[in-house]
Amino acid sequence: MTMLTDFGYILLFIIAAIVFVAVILFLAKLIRPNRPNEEKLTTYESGEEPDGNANVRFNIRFYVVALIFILFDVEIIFLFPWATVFGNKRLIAETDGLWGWFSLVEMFVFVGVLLIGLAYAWIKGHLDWVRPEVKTTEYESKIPTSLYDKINQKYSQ
Amino acid sequence: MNFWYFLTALTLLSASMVILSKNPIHSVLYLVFTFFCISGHYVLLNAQFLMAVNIVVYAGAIMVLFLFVIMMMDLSKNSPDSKSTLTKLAGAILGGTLLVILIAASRKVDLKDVKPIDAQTGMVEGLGQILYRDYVLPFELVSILFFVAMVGAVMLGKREAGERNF
Amino acid sequence: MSLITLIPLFPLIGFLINGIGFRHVPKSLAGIISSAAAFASFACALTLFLGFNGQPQIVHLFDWITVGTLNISMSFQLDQLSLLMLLIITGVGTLIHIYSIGYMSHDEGFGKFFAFLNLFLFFMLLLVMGSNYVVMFIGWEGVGLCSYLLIGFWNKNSNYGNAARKAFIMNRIGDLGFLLGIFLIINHFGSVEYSEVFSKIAEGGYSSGDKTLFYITILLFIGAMGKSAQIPLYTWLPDAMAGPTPVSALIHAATMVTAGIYMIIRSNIMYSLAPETLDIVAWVGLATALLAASIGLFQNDIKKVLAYSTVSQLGYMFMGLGVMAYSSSFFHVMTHAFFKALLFLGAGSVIHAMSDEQDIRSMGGLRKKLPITFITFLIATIAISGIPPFAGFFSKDEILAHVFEHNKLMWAFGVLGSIMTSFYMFRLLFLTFFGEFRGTEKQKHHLHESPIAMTAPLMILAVLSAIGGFFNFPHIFGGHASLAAFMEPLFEQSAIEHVAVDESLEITLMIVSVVAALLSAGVAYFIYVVKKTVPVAEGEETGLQKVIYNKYYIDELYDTLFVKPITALSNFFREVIEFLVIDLIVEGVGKLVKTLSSEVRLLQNGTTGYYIFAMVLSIAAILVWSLKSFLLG
Amino acid sequence: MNAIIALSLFGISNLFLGFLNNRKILLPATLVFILIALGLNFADWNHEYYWFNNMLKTNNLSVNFVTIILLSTFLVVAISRSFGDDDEHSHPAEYYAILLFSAVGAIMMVTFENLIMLFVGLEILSVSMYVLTGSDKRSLRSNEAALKYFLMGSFATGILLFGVALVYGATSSFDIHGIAQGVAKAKEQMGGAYGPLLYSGVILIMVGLLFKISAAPFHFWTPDVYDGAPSIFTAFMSTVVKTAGVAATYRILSISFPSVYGLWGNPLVYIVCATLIIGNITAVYQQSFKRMLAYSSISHAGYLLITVLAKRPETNSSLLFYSLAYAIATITAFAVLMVVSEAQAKNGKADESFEALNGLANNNPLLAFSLTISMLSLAGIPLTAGFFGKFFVFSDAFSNPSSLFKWILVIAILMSTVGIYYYFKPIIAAYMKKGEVAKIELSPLYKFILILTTTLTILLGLAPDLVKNIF
Repeated sequence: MTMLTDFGYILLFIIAAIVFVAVILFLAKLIRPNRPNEEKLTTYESGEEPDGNANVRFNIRFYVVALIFILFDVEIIFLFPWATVFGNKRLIAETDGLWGWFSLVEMFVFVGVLLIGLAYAWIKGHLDWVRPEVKTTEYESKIPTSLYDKINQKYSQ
Repeated sequence: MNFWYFLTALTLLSASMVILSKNPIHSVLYLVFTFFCISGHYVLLNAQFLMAVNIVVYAGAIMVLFLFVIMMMDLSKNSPDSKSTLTKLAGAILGGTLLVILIAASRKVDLKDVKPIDAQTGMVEGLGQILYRDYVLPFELVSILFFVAMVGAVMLGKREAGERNF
Repeated sequence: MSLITLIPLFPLIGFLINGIGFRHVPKSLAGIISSAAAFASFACALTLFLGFNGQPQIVHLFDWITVGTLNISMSFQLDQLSLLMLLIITGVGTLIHIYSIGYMSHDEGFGKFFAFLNLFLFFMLLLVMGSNYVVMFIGWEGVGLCSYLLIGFWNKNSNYGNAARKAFIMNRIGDLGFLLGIFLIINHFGSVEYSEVFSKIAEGGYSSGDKTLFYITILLFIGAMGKSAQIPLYTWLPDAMAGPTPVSALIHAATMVTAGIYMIIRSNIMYSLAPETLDIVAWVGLATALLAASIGLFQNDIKKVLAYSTVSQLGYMFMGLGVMAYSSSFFHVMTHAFFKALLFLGAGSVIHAMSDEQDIRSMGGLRKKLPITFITFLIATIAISGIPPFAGFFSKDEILAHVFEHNKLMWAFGVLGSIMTSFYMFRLLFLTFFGEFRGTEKQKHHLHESPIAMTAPLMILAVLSAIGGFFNFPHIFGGHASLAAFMEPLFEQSAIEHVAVDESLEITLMIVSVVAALLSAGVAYFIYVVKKTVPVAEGEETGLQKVIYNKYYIDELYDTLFVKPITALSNFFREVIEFLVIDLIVEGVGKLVKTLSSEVRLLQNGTTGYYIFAMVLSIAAILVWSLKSFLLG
Repeated sequence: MNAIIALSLFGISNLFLGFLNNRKILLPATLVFILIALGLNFADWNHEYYWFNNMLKTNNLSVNFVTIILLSTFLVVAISRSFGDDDEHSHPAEYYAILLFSAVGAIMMVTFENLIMLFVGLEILSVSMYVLTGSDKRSLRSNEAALKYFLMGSFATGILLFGVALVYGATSSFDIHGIAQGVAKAKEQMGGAYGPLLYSGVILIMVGLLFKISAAPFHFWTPDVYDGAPSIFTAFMSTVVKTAGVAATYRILSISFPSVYGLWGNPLVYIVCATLIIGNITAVYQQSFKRMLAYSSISHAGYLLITVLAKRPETNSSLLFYSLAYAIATITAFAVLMVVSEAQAKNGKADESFEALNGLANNNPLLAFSLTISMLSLAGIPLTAGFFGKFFVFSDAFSNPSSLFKWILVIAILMSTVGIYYYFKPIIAAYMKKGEVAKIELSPLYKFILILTTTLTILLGLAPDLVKNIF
């Protein structure tokens, strides 16, 4: 290995980044005082008391959206090499300009099919986020609601 | 060459950790790491585009899916390991045997007349030319494959009346 | 369209009308349509027979299958053998159709029954008319299917369904051999047409004992074993008696079961060149004849007796084939078709009169109530027992004479078998028609002679059983052996050594067997008419004492010396040989498959991990095996 | 080739037809689409075209296979009855669209010239099948089947892909003729430099494809998946997927790897025997008609592979004839199974056991008769199409000079005898067992299909040369 390739530099960057982070964290550990208590060790949830396990079951709709995302992710990856050859002068010259049209149509068909798929999912309503229905409580409070409005008015000023 | 050994060792190590770690989320993280290592191999093979794809699609998007799947399972109920030690052992021995067979067979491969690759092999442009000129048809039909996958996924993933809603 | 093609067409049309229009065709019409179809075929066959000039005729319908150089055509061959078979099938078939109109009149599946009968006729005609082995095989399978459908016709009883399935599967085991035989023929001769195959053999200079011919013939014989109920594939036939009686008469006595004999006669050129096979055929035939006859000795179900008798008679025919007495065997096929059909139809008439009772212990004294049935049954019994001048005498003695010139020991056994035949047939006759009526009062009240539709066929068959022997009246009595002469061209290419039998010897042999048959008929008369013995129900020892209460000491002596050992032997054959040996081999295979199945099934345990484990294991094994040169080197 | 494009477009349009909220038009529309594709397919008849830089090749063989695939798809769609009328839980537009897409995949698998096409086709077909297997979301069995199928299927695909990669590495070609040259060259040099890679690649490709046609010992998924999937899709899987899989296996083995016959032929002999034995023997014990059909489909894969293995000039036509006969009979059987099991449903669950068929003939003569003919055909009884299918296959095996084939043949014939036993169970149940099946009302189309398939089965059994000459 006589000289570094382009990727060698990237590797060096990666290594440097890792080393830097490690060093900083290590330094922080040396300097900071270490007095843990229970409050400090709980998960931070915007000031709420953490309740139950964080590993709750996700809704499958997350998965569906992620899946659609992947499909378009892959589609975009196909676009990238296409972009490099779409305007290839040599190929265009060789084919009397047909190459450009050919590759353009080609990609339009590809993207088109996937767009139709997206349209399908959209019309079908798979992209809408169905909110859980808000349950209105049946409880009839003896305090008239106007009182609350008054309080709200009072403090909103 | 030395770097290759290092990378390979790292890949194998993280890959085994995927299987060995008890926590599925750790497994996924090890898998991400494995993908990075494999991307490193792509770089060594002069396939930069594949490296990028591997990181974007596999280490990025597909791992997200993996995580979602894991999160969809109820992890709070820690189900005891259903496989007995014997089963695990048998599986390991069998997998090892297959590995040994393939390695033993590949030993005989004669690599002396392998053509050295030139700097342009594996570049995006070459890939583009092959993909969009020679392999048009499979390329277009892959869109049908994606389409089926999408339709299937949304159809199966759609919540139906009577199903539980979280 | 020639007459030849019309013959199978009529039953097919009959089947289509009755089958498609089932429940829409009125009952009265359904029977007439089928019978008319059968009769029309008979008329065609008869016309062809009368105008036959001795030259085989091949009618090519269309090219059926072309595989490479092999061309299998759908074509019919009309020669001496197929003509005779046609006459028997359509003739006896017509009679049985007519009989069924009366017999089945109360059945709700009337139309279906006739549709099946016509379908059977169609396939049977295909079997005998085809000009190549594949068409024969189609008919062969088709009759098996119809037999299956008809055995299980009364489907309310699940035992009947099992009997049907047993019959079908045993036949399929035979068919396996047949099919392999056909493949071997294709492989070896490149054709399945009889004419081409046989001329190739005749020209090919095959020597006697050729290996290929041995394999072909033995495989074809396995097919014949299944269809014609020979050891070890015979047990389905007695069970097949579950079907309606006309079916037993048509399929399991007169026609289908003789298909194996037809096939061997058809292939006589090959068999004549394979002496080892012929020996096997002869000995299997003899063993079957003896085993079935001995089991028949003490059966109490009227149809079971006839079934075992059929198996036994088929054994005789095979024995005849085994000694290359082809035309004699065929003669026996013909006479057997007459008298066995008659016996079954007679039995059907009795069962009809007895309100579906089949146990001869509850019968007796029926001769006054059913005079026509009795007389015709008597004629048939005499015929089957081989007492002159009725049909069975001539055909059986011809076979026995040929057997004698081949092997004396075999002949002795053959005569033993014919003694037993005579005994059980007369026993059946006496128990059914003589003595006092032993059934219930209700049955007694119901006793009546059968309608004309049923008795007319009986009478016609009785005449045929009586005079059938004269179709081939032997030379020694001044006859012309016209059947044998007619069939002569069939065996031209076949290398049969004719050993002229000394006339006086032949007459001696005849006298021996006739005397033996008469003697055993006499013994039967003595036991069942004079002594009025009635077989006891199984396990009723006290019943036995009651029955023999007033008998002399000599009776008991006779009982211990003679009846008991034979009963024991008969039971031994039935229970030990049939149920242990035969069932162990034949049905054991079936059980083995079932057991295996229940074990193999457990491989499918539903665990994905296990499935993948098995897959990887197989991949590893295949890789090791395929790459062994690289792995070891 | 044009059929591929047309079907893709039709599949997409089907999805959007679904937005009309009119279930009635979907079924006829899909049928028309398939017929159009069938017409386009015939345009390639008697020509030999290469499409898109040797990606696909159409010739008479491929047109015939495509015809069988489209015919089977047509029949399956025709007996689908618009998937009931439960708008909430069934999605006919999606099902029909996916069926059309999977037909695209199947067509790719029988016309491919390039391994990439094989792979994409296989994936389209497999993904569609995973989805359809799990389409009955409320049934736990269906979900389990889909997951199992998916796990094992992706495993098999991985193996196939590994094999393709190894073969590419050794021959530097994805083109099946290019590979053939590379393989032949390697064979001359006793394996050459890349022998081990090449040979493992050949084996792995074969294994990957054998999985799809459920040959033992790669058949384990079949009973569970066929049993769990909704019957209509099981019918599709056991006909279209099997035909496409066998055609693809045959194509690659006979075009790319003929010079290393010994390499794949030797293991295939044992695979064929194992498939025949396991398929037939296990079927004997089954109590469920549907599961029995699953095992029966395993055993038929064995028969089909015999002729692939025999490698005769007649193999093309035998394979086509057998596939056609098998597909028609299987679809008939499923058509009967579906309506009867629904009519006999207990507690809302369809009864797929043999008992459900008891006494079928009393009130439903057409169903019972069609069932009988299809069972006879599957069992290989003469005068049905199945007999000649077996006959051609067996005679191919017989005409192969290797004595090994005599043994395969003996096993095959023995096993077809075992087959009689279980194929007769439904017939016995329908005609001879006591039981009551209420008269089942069938739509005219359903009746027409039953009559059509039954007639075809008999017609092909009477005059096999009708189609045999075309093939």
